[in-house]
Amino acid sequence: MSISSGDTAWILISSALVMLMTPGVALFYGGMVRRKNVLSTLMMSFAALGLVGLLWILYGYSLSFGPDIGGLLGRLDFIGLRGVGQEPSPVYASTVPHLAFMVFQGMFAIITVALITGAVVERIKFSSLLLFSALWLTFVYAPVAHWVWGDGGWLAELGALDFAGGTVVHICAGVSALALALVLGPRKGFRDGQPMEPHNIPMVMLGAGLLWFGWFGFNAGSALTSGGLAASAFVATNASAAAAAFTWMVLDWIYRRPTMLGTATGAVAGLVAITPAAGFVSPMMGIPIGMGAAVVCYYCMLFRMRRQIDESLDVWAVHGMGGTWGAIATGVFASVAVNSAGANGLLMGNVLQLGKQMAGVAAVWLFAFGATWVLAKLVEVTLGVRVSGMEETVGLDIAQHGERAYGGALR
Amino acid sequence: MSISSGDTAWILISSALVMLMTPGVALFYGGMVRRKNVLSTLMMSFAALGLVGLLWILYGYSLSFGPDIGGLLGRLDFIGLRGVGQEPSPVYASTVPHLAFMVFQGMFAIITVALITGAVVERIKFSSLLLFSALWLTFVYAPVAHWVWGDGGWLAELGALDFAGGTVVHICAGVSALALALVLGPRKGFRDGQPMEPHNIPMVMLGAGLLWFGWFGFNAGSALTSGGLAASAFVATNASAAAAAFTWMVLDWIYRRPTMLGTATGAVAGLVAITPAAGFVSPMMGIPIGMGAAVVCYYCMLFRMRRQIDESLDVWAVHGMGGTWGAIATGVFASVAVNSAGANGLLMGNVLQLGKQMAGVAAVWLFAFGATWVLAKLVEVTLGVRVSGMEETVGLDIAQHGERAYGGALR
Amino acid sequence: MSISSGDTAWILISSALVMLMTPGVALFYGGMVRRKNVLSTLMMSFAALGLVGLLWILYGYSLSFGPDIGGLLGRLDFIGLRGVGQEPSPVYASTVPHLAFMVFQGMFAIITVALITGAVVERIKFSSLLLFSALWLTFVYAPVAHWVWGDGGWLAELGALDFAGGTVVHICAGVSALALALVLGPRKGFRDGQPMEPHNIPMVMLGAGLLWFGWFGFNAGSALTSGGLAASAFVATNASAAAAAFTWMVLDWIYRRPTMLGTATGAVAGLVAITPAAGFVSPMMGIPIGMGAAVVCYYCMLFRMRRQIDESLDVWAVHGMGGTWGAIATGVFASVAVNSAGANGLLMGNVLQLGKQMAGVAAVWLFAFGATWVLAKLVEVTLGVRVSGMEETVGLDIAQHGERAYGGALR
Amino acid sequence: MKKIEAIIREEKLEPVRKALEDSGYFGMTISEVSGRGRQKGIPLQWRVGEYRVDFLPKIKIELVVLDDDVPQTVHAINASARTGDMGDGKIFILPVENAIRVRTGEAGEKAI
Amino acid sequence: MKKIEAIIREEKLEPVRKALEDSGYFGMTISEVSGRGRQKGIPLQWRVGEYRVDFLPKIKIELVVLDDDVPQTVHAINASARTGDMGDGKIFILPVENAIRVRTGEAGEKAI
Amino acid sequence: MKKIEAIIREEKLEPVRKALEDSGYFGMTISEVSGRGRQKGIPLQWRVGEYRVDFLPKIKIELVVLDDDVPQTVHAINASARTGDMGDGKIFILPVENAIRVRTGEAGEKAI
Ligand SMILES: Nc1ncnc2c1ncn2[C@@H]1O[C@H](COP(=O)(O)OP(=O)(O)O)[C@@H](O)[C@H]1O
Ligand SMILES: Nc1ncnc2c1ncn2[C@@H]1O[C@H](COP(=O)(O)OP(=O)(O)O)[C@@H](O)[C@H]1O
Ligand SMILES: Nc1ncnc2c1ncn2[C@@H]1O[C@H](COP(=O)(O)OP(=O)(O)O)[C@@H](O)[C@H]1O
Repeated sequence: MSISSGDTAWILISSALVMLMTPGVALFYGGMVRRKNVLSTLMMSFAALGLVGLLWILYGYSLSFGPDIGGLLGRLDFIGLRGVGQEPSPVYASTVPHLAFMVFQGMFAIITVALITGAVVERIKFSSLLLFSALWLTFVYAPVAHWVWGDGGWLAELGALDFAGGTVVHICAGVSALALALVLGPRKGFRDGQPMEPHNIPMVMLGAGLLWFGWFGFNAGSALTSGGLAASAFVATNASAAAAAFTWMVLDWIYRRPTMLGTATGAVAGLVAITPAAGFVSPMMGIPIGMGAAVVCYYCMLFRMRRQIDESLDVWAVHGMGGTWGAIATGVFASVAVNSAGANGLLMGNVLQLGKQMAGVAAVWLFAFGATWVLAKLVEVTLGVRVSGMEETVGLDIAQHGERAYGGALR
Repeated sequence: MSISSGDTAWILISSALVMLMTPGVALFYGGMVRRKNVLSTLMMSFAALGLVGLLWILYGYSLSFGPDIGGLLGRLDFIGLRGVGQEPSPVYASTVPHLAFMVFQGMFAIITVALITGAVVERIKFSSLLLFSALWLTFVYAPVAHWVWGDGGWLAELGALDFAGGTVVHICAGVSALALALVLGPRKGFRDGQPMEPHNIPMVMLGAGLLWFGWFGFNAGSALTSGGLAASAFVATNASAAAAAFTWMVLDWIYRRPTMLGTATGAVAGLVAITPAAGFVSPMMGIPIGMGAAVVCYYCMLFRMRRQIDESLDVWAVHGMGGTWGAIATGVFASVAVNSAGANGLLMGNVLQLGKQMAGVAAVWLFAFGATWVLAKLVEVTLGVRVSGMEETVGLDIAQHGERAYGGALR
Repeated sequence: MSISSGDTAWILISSALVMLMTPGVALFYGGMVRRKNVLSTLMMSFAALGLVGLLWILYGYSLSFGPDIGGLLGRLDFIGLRGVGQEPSPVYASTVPHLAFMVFQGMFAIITVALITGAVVERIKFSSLLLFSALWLTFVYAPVAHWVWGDGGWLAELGALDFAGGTVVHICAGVSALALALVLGPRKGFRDGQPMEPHNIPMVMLGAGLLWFGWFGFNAGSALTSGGLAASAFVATNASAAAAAFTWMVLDWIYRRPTMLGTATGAVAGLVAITPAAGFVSPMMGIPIGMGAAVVCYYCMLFRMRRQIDESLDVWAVHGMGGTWGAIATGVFASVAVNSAGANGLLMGNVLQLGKQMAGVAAVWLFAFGATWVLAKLVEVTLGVRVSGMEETVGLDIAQHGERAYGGALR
Repeated sequence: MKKIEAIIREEKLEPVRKALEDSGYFGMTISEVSGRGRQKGIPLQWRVGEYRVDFLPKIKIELVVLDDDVPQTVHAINASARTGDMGDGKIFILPVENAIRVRTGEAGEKAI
Repeated sequence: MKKIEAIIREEKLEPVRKALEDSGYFGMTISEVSGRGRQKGIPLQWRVGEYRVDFLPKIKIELVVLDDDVPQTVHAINASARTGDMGDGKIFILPVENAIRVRTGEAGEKAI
Repeated sequence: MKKIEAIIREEKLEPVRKALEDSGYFGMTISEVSGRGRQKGIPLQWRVGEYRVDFLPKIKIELVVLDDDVPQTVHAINASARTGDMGDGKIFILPVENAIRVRTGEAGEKAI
């Protein structure tokens, strides 16, 4: 097939939108930490734009999307973008340049790494985080992406559906975040209930706004063409985000007050949950999926806090559990009437699909948790993972980066 | 007709751009209030993304764009997006999926509700605002959108032109903001001249920047195709924004100094005024329209302040009067040479069009003011509209949302 | 040829992306100045959106892209957009409306003017800056744009390659910034080593994020069609930004610590350097170009500081020298296999191209420096260029704009 | 000369300022402080959780007056800052040995 | 009555607060200040350069106590704020002539 | 020991700091305050309107010195902070009963 200028425009702008999500995550997280750690938090996401941006074109794309090796990994044929050119790929996205498909996928890899960092803010050593990120991209993200989206990947073959990354991006990031946080241990003072007040909630809202905006590229862009399916995924995405934001706000209200932080978090939870489903379910199904996401993530967050686990910014609760709910909900609500390349779900009488979805979820949970744990331990015994107690007290901005966020005449 | 991938890409990205305008409005307004009310202000816009996002797909779209009932309202055929699918609508935007047209329109509804909130910051009860928003969307926005844009709407039939929402969005929002502010009454201390200094003007600039950016989707997206007309509307939009920003800056300078806040406000005024005209006038006409907008809005704002009306962030002066000027200017500058689906205006010798524009303006003014007044009174007698004096003093962030924007070790 | 809806969608959204870069620059610069000058800094960029936005459609476009006069300038045929309509231009971008091409180019002119302001923050008189900007657009930008991109421009005829503005935008802005800063002189206290701590580094990161995002429109949009070439330029752009951000971070680390400010600066340097090359080199060449950019700009910045030149925010080091490196690198890495409208570079055995690139660089350096110096002196003897010492001490926000950025109950 | 240091509620700055002005005291210095006392902190929310902020925002007013003016100023502040609820704040009176007006170099009572 | 003004490290606020609370002193006022002393400033980075920030962030604790309580409070602060490195801060003791509780108007010792 | 409290213009911090350093006084604590006095506030703009900000940003310098050093420090501040226009600020001198250096626990004159 030949290149469509409309489809290409859509994939390129979608790639740019997904790129913007990484600064969006930086701000979303950066506003939630204490003033002394904001640059460190921003830096962790921003550095992913550099590091993962490079590794992806060097070998990451090939590991994920290269010719299949036993359903598990891609061959290194595309190393250094060899053979990835201005013509469409023979197997992926047949109406856009192979390079466009490659870079769209690259933006997903970058943000997935950035997402994890929410678990480890305010105490991780920056050098260790970089090392971990490189290892994780190679040994966790790339294989999982291949399983689910690679031509011949075993989960794809099995028929597990993941439209835009519910398993690859969100479960992967959320579960790995949990494992990494467990290895790293809690922040000083966390267990004593020392308040760790977010230092800038408008920054969080700005981050959430950019995420919502960028997510249209993430989900509707995953149609890989510009037409009915992209429009359907777009509407489903917005519906789920709206439903989840609203539901979280109501939950907040039932317990206390409707907060900005909660509403923004709810929006993100809704966007996460619709991700695997966006192009497989009818747009109105965004509403139950979003509402469910808010409820699931809300109580998972509560559970996490009760267990005194310092998975600091709730990557597991929002992305891990939101992604899990979304992947399962895909098995419930999917319909071939929406996307003939998809499948019917439980509501259309196909109980099998739900099983496939669960298999996919289980596989990714186990693999991501286990592999991340091993990698984290590896980094721990080599570089060490935490800054010193004194550095933690002083704040990572000064201790690790030699900067402070808000300079001035006096402070 | 069949779906064009180029047109669809353009409408989808335009929808995303218009979505981003709502966080943009949040920041634009949020920077202008006092520190103790910033989250509350952000929340009012952000909540519209949730609430209106849901109501629109549930029934709002159908009320506005459903099959015509006597020119006044749409029938509920499209309730819950029934019949709104991946194929083009038979009557609207024939080259893009019906879902894309629907969601593009939905983003307009969301931001219109968000715009109004500028009138009521720092004192409205959050629950009442939500109730009001839902009522207003149903009883004011949906009918007016039908009149002007709905197939068979009476203003459309009359031939009143509104390319991208000068009447539907801006006059509606601005006039309703005035009515609501009058019911609500001024902030404590407003009449005593207590200074209510904007707490973060860089945030205002960021908001204005995002609005300008998003407005290209708003106006050029309203061409509903990607081609000459969209390009023409794009250029007219930028010309008007530039002219108005510059003119406002000069006015500021004549009286005192050229301010950032004024220049940003001017840009928004220019964007508002070109909205109804963008695709009906030749691009260079953006200059007089923008210059006129700055002058009109500047003096209306002065008038509003002299009258001691606490329509706090000047939604009426900027959106209401800017929209009014733009709608009238459309009747002056329109030309069928630009858009054959439009009409000629006064300058092309068609005085009648000016009359139609004025009829449209008058109808929307009267209806929006009256209906909003009734709805606001309704909310007042049921939930009440204002927070208590103590809550107002403490600030709405803590009082209504249990949060503070800028937490820290000490404050 | 006729209009392509896909190409048009791509150019329109690219124009919007480039527009967003100007608020992006505002924030990038605004975060780096002291609190008392942030509005003034933002205002300098924002005002360019107004001023240059107007001048461009009035006569700037015509000077740059009007019918050629001796290779040096465009004729005034397009004054007031006469003859610039919804149909494609006969000579530029044959598949998109002439208006779209015009506005895309206009966004470049705006940001180029905004870029220069980084050199003169915290001390320039606002009125003088506006006068200078208008003169500079007319007498420096417009001619250089014609030389390089105008139909018949002498550098275009010579065969010097500049895909998206390495010479026109970045060398021009950077070299002019240096000349202007030399005329203006250093900030009070600069030579005594008074610390001028950036007041808000998260704002810098946000600006850099928006720049990176917008740069996809800048570079990939410069393909002027949506297809393989755009995708290739997109990937090269991201590769260079990633490589430069990462390299700068490492340089920072070697000397001290890896900083957020440095990494953001590195990203911008990489984006600058790939600009002239993006559509002429194979995407992987983004890596050496980006790495080179970080090294070149880093040491140029060091040199600038050692020489005690207060070119305050390093427009010369990053844009001037980054652009120079990129223009030369284009002559090294270019390949007709990527773009048949381009040329082969040194690595493909064509040493001549390197010579052409150097000729282009030298011409623009000399002209921009000389002409800017003259214009700056002209402004100095008429309006004066600096604020008074007292105004500088108080800060330009209050002194020139009558505002303060962060108001509040107390401060 | 005495220095009056009053710690008051943020929202009472305006009335106190006015009361002092009405009594003829114009010059003063204020700053943002955080205080803790009988008034318990406020609970704030953190997504699904809650945390208590111990230190609440207060305004500190510093005002140097002649010895004879102390009762009057204290009264003015006291009356205008009171709500009757916990957290109304404190007024402290400290001795001052000398004052200098920078502009003129005048010292002592003339400097106030 | 005396006023204790302690300038401490930011990160010592928590231990000092606790030490004072354990000794029975709950009410206090704190503020963000910047200080300079034997401790040299910190070097911060500016792109390729470096600059030194002379004034470092400190917390100022203000606490009015009865004369008899002075030794105990000073001891509590001193012990909990110390690291032994330069920059630990200072404690100053100033005389206070009177104190008033705004809420009740009570003056003198009862007001503390 | 005395405590010198100087309220000065923001832009005078640098010269005052230098003047004190030249006279041998290095240690000090500063903070951002807002002041009101003879100097009228500044008018700021609000879109089409104007409002007056009553309280202007000032810097407060706190410096504890030995009794004998008071004249010299006051002189240094006074000379370097003066512009001659309204709003130059004030210097107040308060008695201090004791000072403690947290790092060592030293008290009295040695602690300064
Ligand atoms: N002993 C003290 N020393 C210094 N400041 C104090 C002291 N006690 C209270 N304060 C200040 O006074 C404020 C009000 O005190 P609080 O006990 O809450 O009020 P009330 O006395 O009206 O009940 C506190 O927030 C704190 O700033
Ligand atoms: N003479 C002084 N007057 C007022 N504050 C002082 C004085 N000397 C030091 N300080 C304050 O105490 C802090 C710690 O002083 P420093 O000399 O660094 O500590 P140390 O005495 O432990 O070496 C300073 O940052 C400053 O805020
Ligand atoms: N009585 C006072 N008590 C405390 N601070 C004062 C007093 N009078 C003036 N100040 C402080 O001194 C600053 C300068 O006072 P002002 O009267 O404007 O200066 P000048 O005496 O040079 O005319 C004020 O902004 C305020 O911070």
